[in-house]
Amino acid sequence: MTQTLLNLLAIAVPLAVGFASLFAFTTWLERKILARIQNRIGPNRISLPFTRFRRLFGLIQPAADGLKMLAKEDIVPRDADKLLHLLAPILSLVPPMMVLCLLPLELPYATAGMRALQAAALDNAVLLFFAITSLNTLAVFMAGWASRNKYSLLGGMRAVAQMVSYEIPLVLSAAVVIMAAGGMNAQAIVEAQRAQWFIFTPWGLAAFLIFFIASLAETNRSPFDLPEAESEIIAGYFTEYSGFKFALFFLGEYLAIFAVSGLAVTLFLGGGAGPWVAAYPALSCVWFLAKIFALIFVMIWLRGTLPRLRVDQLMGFAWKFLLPLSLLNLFVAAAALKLAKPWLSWPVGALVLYGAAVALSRSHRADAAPRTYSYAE
Amino acid sequence: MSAAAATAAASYSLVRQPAMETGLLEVSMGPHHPSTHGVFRMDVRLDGETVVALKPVFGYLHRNHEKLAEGMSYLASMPFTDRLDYFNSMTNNWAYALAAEQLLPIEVPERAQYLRVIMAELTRLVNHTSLVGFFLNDLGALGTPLLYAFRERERILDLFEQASGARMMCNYFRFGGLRCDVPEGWLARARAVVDAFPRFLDEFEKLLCENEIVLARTQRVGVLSGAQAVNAGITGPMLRASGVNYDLRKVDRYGIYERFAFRVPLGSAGDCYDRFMIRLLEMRESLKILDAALRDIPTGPVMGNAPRVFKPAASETYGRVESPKGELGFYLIADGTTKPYRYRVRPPSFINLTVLEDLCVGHTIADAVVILGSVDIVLGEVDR
Amino acid sequence: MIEGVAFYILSTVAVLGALLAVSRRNLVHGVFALLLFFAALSGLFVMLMADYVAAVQVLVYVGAVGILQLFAIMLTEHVTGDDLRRLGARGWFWGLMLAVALPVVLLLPPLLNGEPPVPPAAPQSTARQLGSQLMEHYVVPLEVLALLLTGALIGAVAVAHGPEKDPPGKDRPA
Amino acid sequence: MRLLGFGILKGMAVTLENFVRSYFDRDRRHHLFTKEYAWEPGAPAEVLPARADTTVTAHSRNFPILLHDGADPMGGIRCVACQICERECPPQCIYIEKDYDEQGKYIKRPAIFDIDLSVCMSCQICVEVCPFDAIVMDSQFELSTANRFGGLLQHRDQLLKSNEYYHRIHPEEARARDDRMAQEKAEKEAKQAAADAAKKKAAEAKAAAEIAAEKSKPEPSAPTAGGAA
Repeated sequence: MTQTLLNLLAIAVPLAVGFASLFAFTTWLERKILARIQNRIGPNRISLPFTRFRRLFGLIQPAADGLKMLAKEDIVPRDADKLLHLLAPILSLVPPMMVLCLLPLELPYATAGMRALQAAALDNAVLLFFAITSLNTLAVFMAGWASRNKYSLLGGMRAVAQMVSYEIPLVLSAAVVIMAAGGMNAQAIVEAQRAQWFIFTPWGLAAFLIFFIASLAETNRSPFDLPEAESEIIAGYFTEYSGFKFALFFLGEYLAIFAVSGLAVTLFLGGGAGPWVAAYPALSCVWFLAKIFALIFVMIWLRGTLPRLRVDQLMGFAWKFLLPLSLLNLFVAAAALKLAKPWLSWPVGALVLYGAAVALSRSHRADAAPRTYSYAE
Repeated sequence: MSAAAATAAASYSLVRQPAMETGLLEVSMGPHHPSTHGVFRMDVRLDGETVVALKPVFGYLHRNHEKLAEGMSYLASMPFTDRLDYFNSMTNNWAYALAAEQLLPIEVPERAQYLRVIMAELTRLVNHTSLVGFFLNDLGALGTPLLYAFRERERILDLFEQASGARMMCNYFRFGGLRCDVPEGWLARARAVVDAFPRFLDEFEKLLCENEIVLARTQRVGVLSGAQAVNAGITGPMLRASGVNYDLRKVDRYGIYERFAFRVPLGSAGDCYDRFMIRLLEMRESLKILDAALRDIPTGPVMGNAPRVFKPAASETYGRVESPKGELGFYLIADGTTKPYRYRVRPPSFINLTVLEDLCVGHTIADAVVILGSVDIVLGEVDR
Repeated sequence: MIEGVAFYILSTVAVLGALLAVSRRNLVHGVFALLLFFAALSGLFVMLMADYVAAVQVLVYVGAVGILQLFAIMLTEHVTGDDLRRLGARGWFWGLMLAVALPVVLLLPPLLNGEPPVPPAAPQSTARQLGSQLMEHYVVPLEVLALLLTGALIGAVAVAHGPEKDPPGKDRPA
Repeated sequence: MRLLGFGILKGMAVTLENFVRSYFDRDRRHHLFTKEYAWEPGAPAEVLPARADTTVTAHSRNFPILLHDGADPMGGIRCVACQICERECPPQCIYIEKDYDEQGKYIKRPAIFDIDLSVCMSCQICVEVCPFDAIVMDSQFELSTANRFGGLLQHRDQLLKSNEYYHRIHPEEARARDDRMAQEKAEKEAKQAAADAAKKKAAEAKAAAEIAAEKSKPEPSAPTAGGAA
């Protein structure tokens, strides 16, 4: 009994510590990349106290932010629901933490016995992944409700509606991969992609794009960051949070980003596969994290470029564009796998999907096009 | 706590109407709201997400500019015109100088006329880049367009600092010309900035004009018809976006604008997208004027033979200029002394603001913020 | 040994959740307690080696049904339970009696005649087996169920839509 | 009609270009034009030398200062306390009191010359209206003090700066101003000289006239004429 407990600890603790420190690194990465996109330099002032190091490129900035969050006063509104107000940030943190251990991340030192918790044992890892991430919606609602603030409740309801309506395209696009790999076991999916990553098949690419867009909405990132829309009245569900609870929400959001992009890597980008993995098996963990950070770079890049969608456009986009497209993708993938003749099914599949996407986007705002202007002398 | 308040707090519930009906939500987007371009408040009544009624409330930045001017000499209120629309101090100065020169005719030398046109068009570039940056910021593009716009604005503000000594509060125009000539090498630097500007405009148009999210968020939002605009006295890019061809540089031909070949872009739908695009296209026209002006600016004095003490005869006049926000006019009544009897400013952004409610009703609160951004108000000018 | 400890923990959490769900005056707290109960239930499913059902339990009950109930509470009025209206609990005595009698009647016979039922050793991957069963043996009930649910969905939308609201532009009584 | 996404992709290409160019664009003109560590004295070399330590240029104007020629501040002070700037100042932030010597005669110097920096809006009108070029604009802006009222009221001695200092901060403007003053002085002297010459000529003409008058009269005493001229 103690051996299994030790195994569990040997897996869980490094994951928790590793990804929490990666969270700190990602906040720095995000501020630096956003700065470079906007012709600035980003944080570069913090230096280690009592040392001569002056130019540390701001790497100590996350530690400084964390310290600041700890020092900030933790204000709880007078008639807030004390218990739920405390529970919400914790509940927003637990599911992503739990889900991280489902990812097929071969820790370099993990022996066969210790990999019980990795995806190998759980044969429906993907389903459990979606089940646990749906708890996030609860945490958002609890935060919105417990703050007893009209705006945070409306912001919370908006965020819940957004997460619920983007969960369906997320699951459907994952279903395509499950169908192709023949099982929900993350390890089996990675094995199935040994010959060819799923992203390189037309229906795989479409599923990846839908999955990526839906995961953006699921974690309230870039074009879908409605809750923190400071330009509107509703300042989002974590208005009444300050101090370390606020930092917990951010930790939860970033871990959710790691989890969702980790799943995207497993489903579409061949998990830990990469060059020289055969020679050094420990390298697969590095490749896995590298791919996750590639996806995170794209997320930050989107955040630096795109304006925000309005609520009704956001919902319309989910229900009228992503959902039908992912359903169609399911059929196309089924047909392609059944026919199993790539030279025929690929071009046809690509054509059908592209045609459907154009038709759908044309049917909505056909007139939304850049205009030409007349001039008067 | 009075009993009424206790029961009210006790039976506090969000939803006042029975069952599915949600009550009207009174929201005041307060004076220090992040997206209201300064101290400006909108009392909005919401039915769910859509705006039912909207009452703009301003006056937080009222500094009694016009009454002050009655107690000071004509020249003394020139630095205060910088503070009207603090993005375009040069055009404010020019409007006041133009009005005063009609009171007491002073012949403005050629070089001063050219420099006035150059400064005015540079201010138009500054104003339109900042406006487009703020507009995109309201849409939610997290600072990137704004920082690109401010990168260009910095270059022009450096030019203003070298010419007049201050970046924003230039106080550079005088009755009959300019306070001092531009330092040598300034025209070359101005030429460099003007040549580099189209690169920025192309980058901006590539970044935003075909962006589907921008199209979806701004097209058919806050539509203002031409007749409605003329009725409300709207002037400037907002009026031209609704398709009405009215540009003071072409109508009044003040200064030496008739020597420059430039065109006036006109919108068709009069919605937020048109207002956004008109300003981008106007910047390209201003670049044409700047090219021509910088090419054939003569040498010579910059100050006409202004009298030692500016004491116009008893008369009244109204001088106006096409400022980046619209028709900025100064109505002066002189009573023969050195102080104006009456000093009135026609603020374009204040008058453009009057149609805000008609534009916003029926749209969602997120659109109301975008529409306010497209109207381009600066509170210094709205409140005076 | 670990299974025993886990079982007792999970069952106490489940019972506690259920009790809280019933007794809390604030309905939102009630719903969250119910969700706690569902989560504990899915833990029990995991112990029964039915991991697919456990995952579905979390996904369907905790994720969807819980959120649905919270939405419902948000849209109805005066149910946040803050005011002091309280249903008189008249029949609590008979309720208690029933609660005690039922387990006794159900559990007594097996306990008397021998060992407690041993959980069957479930086959390794339940998902594949369930999937094939659904698609081959139970395909007709599945389709009927699907139709029923869509019908219910469309009905709900029709009812909730209510009378065509007049355009928002017109001023409405506050 | 564009498929949903091409416009967005084009926009993302722009931001990617900015991101990449910020690392490789060495001329720092277009992309990464913010300077790193521009403030610390030991800033790295690639910070443009022209504005190494501060962002103030040779043209920026902040708060007025009084000028004095030569080394002794009170000796060479240009201000004669004519109070024109006190009258013309739009926000009325200058206060002047004339200086009198023991006998009560007004000597051309201000006893008190205060500028309230919290009121001054650096509009440079006082510099324009001053007939004696006694007041000019400084580009020093780090004048914050602890107490708001007394600290920001600058007295005459704090305001007095030497002409060399003026040449150092605003070389171009200082040179132009000195040339103009020198030219005016030259004109005044020329006018003065012309006036003297005219007076002298008038005196000679009068003297010549007297001589002529004596010649036309009978010649009672011819030898005295030479001595009088």
